[in-house]
Amino acid sequence: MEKLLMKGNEALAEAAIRAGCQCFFGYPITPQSELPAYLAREMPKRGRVFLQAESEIAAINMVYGAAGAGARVMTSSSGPGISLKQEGISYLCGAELPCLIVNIVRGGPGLGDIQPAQSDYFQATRGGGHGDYRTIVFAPSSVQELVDLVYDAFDLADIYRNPVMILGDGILGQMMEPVVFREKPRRQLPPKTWATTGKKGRGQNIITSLYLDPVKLEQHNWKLDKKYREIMARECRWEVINGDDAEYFVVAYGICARIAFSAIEMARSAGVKAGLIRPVTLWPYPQKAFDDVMNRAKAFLTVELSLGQMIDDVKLSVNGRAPVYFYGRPGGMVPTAEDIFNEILKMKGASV
Amino acid sequence: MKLETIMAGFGGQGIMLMGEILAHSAMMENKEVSWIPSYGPEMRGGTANCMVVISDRRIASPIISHPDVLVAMNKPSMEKFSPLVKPGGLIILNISMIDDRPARGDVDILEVDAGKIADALGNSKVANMVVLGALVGKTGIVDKKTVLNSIDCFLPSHRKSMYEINEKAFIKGLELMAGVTLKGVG
Amino acid sequence: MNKLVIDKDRCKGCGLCIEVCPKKILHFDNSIVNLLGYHPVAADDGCIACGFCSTICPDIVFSVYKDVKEGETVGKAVDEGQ
Amino acid sequence: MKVVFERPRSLQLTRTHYCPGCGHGIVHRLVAEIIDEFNIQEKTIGIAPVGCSVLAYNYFDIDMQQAAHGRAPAVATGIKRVLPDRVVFAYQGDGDLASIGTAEIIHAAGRSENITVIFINNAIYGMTGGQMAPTTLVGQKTETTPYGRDPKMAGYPIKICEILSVMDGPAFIARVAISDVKNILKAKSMIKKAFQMQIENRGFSLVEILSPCPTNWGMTPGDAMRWINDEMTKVFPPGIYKESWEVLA
Repeated sequence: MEKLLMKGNEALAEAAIRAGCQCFFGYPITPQSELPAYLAREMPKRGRVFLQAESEIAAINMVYGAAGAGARVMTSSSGPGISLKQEGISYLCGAELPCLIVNIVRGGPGLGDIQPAQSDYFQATRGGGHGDYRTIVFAPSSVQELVDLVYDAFDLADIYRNPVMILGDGILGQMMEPVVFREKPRRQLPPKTWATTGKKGRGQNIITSLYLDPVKLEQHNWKLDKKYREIMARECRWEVINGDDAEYFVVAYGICARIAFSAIEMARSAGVKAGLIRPVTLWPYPQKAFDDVMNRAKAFLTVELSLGQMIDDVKLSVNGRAPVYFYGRPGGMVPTAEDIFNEILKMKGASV
Repeated sequence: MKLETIMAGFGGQGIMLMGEILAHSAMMENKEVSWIPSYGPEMRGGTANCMVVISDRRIASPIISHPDVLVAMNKPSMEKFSPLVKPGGLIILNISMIDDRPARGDVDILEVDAGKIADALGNSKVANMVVLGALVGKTGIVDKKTVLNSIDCFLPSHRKSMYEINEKAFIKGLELMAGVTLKGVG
Repeated sequence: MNKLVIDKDRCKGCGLCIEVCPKKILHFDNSIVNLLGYHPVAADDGCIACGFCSTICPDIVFSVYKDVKEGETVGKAVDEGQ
Repeated sequence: MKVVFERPRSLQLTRTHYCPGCGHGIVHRLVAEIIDEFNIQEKTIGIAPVGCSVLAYNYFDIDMQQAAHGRAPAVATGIKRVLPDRVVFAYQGDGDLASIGTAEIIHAAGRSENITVIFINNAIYGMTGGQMAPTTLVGQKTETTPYGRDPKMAGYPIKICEILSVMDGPAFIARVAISDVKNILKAKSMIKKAFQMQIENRGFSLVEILSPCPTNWGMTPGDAMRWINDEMTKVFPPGIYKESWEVLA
């Protein structure tokens, strides 16, 4: 199979096309610009739709329209743009429409900077807009994983009729790594009998998130809740490194997990039994990864490019069974492997 | 085996391309590779750098704190990155643009008059290929043929006429390694 | 004879039809209260099937049928609309 | 017996929630009649806005999507781009289209998105209880302009047809009133032309409809109709503002 050297943003775009994405609607923002640029070149050539919208708000609502019409559709943006899209994401979740939303996170709050950050964890995993809703969130840490998850993201979106977000960062988007586009066997996906395509040969289809009767709205919310619980039971993904014997675990995702992996190697060389838990889905959060190692885990160190967002989920997962420490760098600053290694030593020192 | 390289210089010196060709060559020889650029406000006009990691194992961090090899194409790059090079590492200097030398006695320093060599070949822009040749010649990290193939891959179709001069520049760099004296502890 | 069918339970008593009826045959039937709580519109004889009432009615209260001979055009309002 | 009027097929039998004398019922009917006349019920997709007509999908018997406030033209764009052979129309009020959704309408028009927009201008926010709209007349009293709209404080009405008609994109821009039988029939012919434009692939079409809101204007339905003719049409003159029959490339 052909191996290509590609930037994360471009590899993601190519994967989306190969996964059958029919249309893209987006608005320019750094650092994800290569993604729409690639799609602008390639989509029309391959008979797909590319449209640069007038705003992130318009873009996500175009996604809503296209998803409601039954198309496989995506958008991409970065922190500030995702904030603007949150209203639309709430509507997509309320109306149960499938789509892929890519968030190549930058430093915040406000306009922040364009450096790699992970400070959108809350707005990705806690809904982010109004109402009780969740989006499935994938956090790849290599270009190959980015590509592989695009196929799954579209499929899970269709299976659960729910938006799926891929949460990346500037490094992942700009980084070049070898990538192979594996043709995966297509999953059996439910037919989109609910799509508004014109009512020929059937009754009227309506796409809406409005339930003025509180009894009906509650029923609708319970239905969504049941779906979210199914997703939590079935779709958690994670990777554990040195899970067999490690006592001190770093918990990190995305690019941070790569740096933490280097720190783990340093710790091992220094005789510390260190391991890594790398959540691949941030929602649903892989609590089982913690349960699996709890009998020998002495402490956990959460490492983030933010000031303590994922740590909430780590603490909920550990649930008081071991101490949880934190190390983070905000605003687009990236820690070195040495920084994390030092934190591992501190964790070991504090929890003997 | 793991080789971590930082390449740095002015925007326009072909720093990114040099890194991409190195990473691509290594990939073609079935090694694990990663390449990341510096980017952001300083992307145009200022210094540009990229980091290339080549390994026979899964690559952990693509971000390099202490490179095995530094390629410095101008003085600010040398000043910024030479203190970070691992003891026993290698610094390749484009002395056409650098009148100073790093204050390191614990690394190999390879001086390449890349700008001058490129000019002699007829295009100052291929200085990057001269340096790449020197790097490959010194480290042997990838095969010469693979690199020539990768150079061909990375030349855009409207620049294919440039292949020959890029090849020549790369070979010149390689040949420099025959009989060169390294300064430093080596 | 022309036929004017009134669906009394759709009427909200806005009275727009009463204002536009050229024959002034429409009025509220104050003797009944419909499903929506209004005195609905009612018609006397003499409808010319012009379609004015059904054109202005926001609630599709009326259905209008004209007794036509071969080749005769329908109501003025309907013709203008086409 | 010849049918002069019966309920159009593309409307449900359902009674609407609109107030007595509200213009929405008339416009729904006109749009449904046109869908029937073009025989496109099975290939038309409508977009309901936020506002009084949010439940329009319960009244039209066609596929519909409900859009976030102001975003109907973006939603319509998404649908039309993936289903270009369907007929797509957005139904929007003045708060939706001319206030929160100004960017979306202008850009849909600028792209000459091949959709039809039915724009209900009743110079007030109906659903939220009678606040000032972007189209409220100078001097008009509303819940949030209790002393009448004062341009010094609240600016001037926004004239959508005039704005859109200077752009290169749109194919058809017209303003009508539904203030009497004659005007309703004229409105129908304009809406029909707008749909025809779309069916013939000529690009963006919009019909602004001056429509009564007796409840929030504090008038009888009859007086509300007269107020459209006497006051609204002075500020918002009816007419065809742009008509271009060039086919989209």
